[in-house]
Amino acid sequence: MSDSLITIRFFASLREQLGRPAMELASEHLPDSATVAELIAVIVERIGPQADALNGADVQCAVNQQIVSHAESIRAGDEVAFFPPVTGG
Amino acid sequence: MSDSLITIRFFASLREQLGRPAMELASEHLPDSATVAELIAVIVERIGPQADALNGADVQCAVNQQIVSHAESIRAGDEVAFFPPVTGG
Amino acid sequence: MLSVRVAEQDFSADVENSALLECTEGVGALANFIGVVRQSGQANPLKEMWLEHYPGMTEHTLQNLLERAAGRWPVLAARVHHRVGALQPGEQIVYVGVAAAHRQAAFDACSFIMDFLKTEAPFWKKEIFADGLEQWVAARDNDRKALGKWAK
Amino acid sequence: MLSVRVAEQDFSADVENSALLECTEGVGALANFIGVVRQSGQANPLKEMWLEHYPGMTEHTLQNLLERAAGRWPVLAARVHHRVGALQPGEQIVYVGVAAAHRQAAFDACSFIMDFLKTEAPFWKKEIFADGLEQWVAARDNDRKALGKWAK
Repeated sequence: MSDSLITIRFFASLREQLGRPAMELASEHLPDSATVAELIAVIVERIGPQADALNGADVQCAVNQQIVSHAESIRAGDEVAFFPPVTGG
Repeated sequence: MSDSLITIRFFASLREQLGRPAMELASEHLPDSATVAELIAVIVERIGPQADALNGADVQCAVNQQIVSHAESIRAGDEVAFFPPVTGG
Repeated sequence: MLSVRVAEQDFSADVENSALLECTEGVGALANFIGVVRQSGQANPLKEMWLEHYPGMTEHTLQNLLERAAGRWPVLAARVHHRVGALQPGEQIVYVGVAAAHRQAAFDACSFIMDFLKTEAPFWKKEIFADGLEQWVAARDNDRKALGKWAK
Repeated sequence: MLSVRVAEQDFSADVENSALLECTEGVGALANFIGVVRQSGQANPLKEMWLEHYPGMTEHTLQNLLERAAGRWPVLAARVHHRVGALQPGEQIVYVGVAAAHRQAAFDACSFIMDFLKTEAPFWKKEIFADGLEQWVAARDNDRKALGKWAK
């Protein structure tokens, strides 16, 4: 059951802009083999225009904690994260 | 009075080979403007053949704690030191 | 002997260095890097630094980084401790320690780890100033450029 | 804030690093090097390392080295503590710490100081082995070669 969910996490300035640290999406709301870019479109639909921040040129996406391009496809059960360039150290 | 003395110091393997950490030499036993090379000759005369170690290719000489070449001249009151290549750190 | 820790608690370089030496023979050189919250003397001084991270991914990224360093240089042991949460100006943020037989490998591996930590490890800093202004730190172009020196 | 200490006593990297941070604003990066007496797993293990130096010249040489590093990189503070006398395997020999605003200057200055310390500072090491053999450590060719990277 929970395997059909996609967990989406937002960090730092994106967490603030989207007004939440995370959301869940049932995979049936996504087309089969949806890409990260298609996932972003669905998130914008759900949350509203503040989620346009996810389309920023320097926004990074990790799927299951690995950095991926926006062409990567998402599967049910995946953990997807969006964040700005890192600034630790 | 002590200004007419030259203090000569030996370190590490040279200290052991010459059997002493230091010696003093009255400057009148050296020719005027004697070089380091001439000083070494006088030391060998005084101490004996074990002081030939001072002529080793990698022996370094410092006059008043500054590294110098064997062509440097020695003055009364100088502190002259001989030592092998350094190995600290 | 590669170890990663992400925590709110502070660290001691002496304790970390002792751990580097503990189970490893042949160590002659330790190189350390310690990052510190800069104190600024500006009109609007920094009050606090807030460090956010992505739990899980941070640890994996750092562990992977240490393994890459150990694959490239003769590293005998390496440790990273990175703090998160609220930090005051002058406080320590990160420790990177590398043990090797000789100094050049220790320096290079330590510098390599820091350069990639700065661009790959999912940490984000927010500055909170005395007048209440809050501002996410922008990524530095120089940090991307620094990676160039590790291209083989 | 350049400080040199040559002594038999051990040092604490934490204490040295705190001193680096004390009187200096704007420090964001500390680079440390710590040299350690290598433990060997050979048939005839090292029993003790004896460190001799040239008092006075050592301190002047190290102070001059720190000044050259501070003239070449934006160093905010730098410290060296070098031990002399009898040291056991695993013990710390030398600490070099550099504070700067950013990490590259700290790493470079620290590495520069170590490279020149190794070839200019009048210290000599003697190894005393378990079977009684005593042997002065020979200067390493690699230490001379390491200076090449600092030629401008």
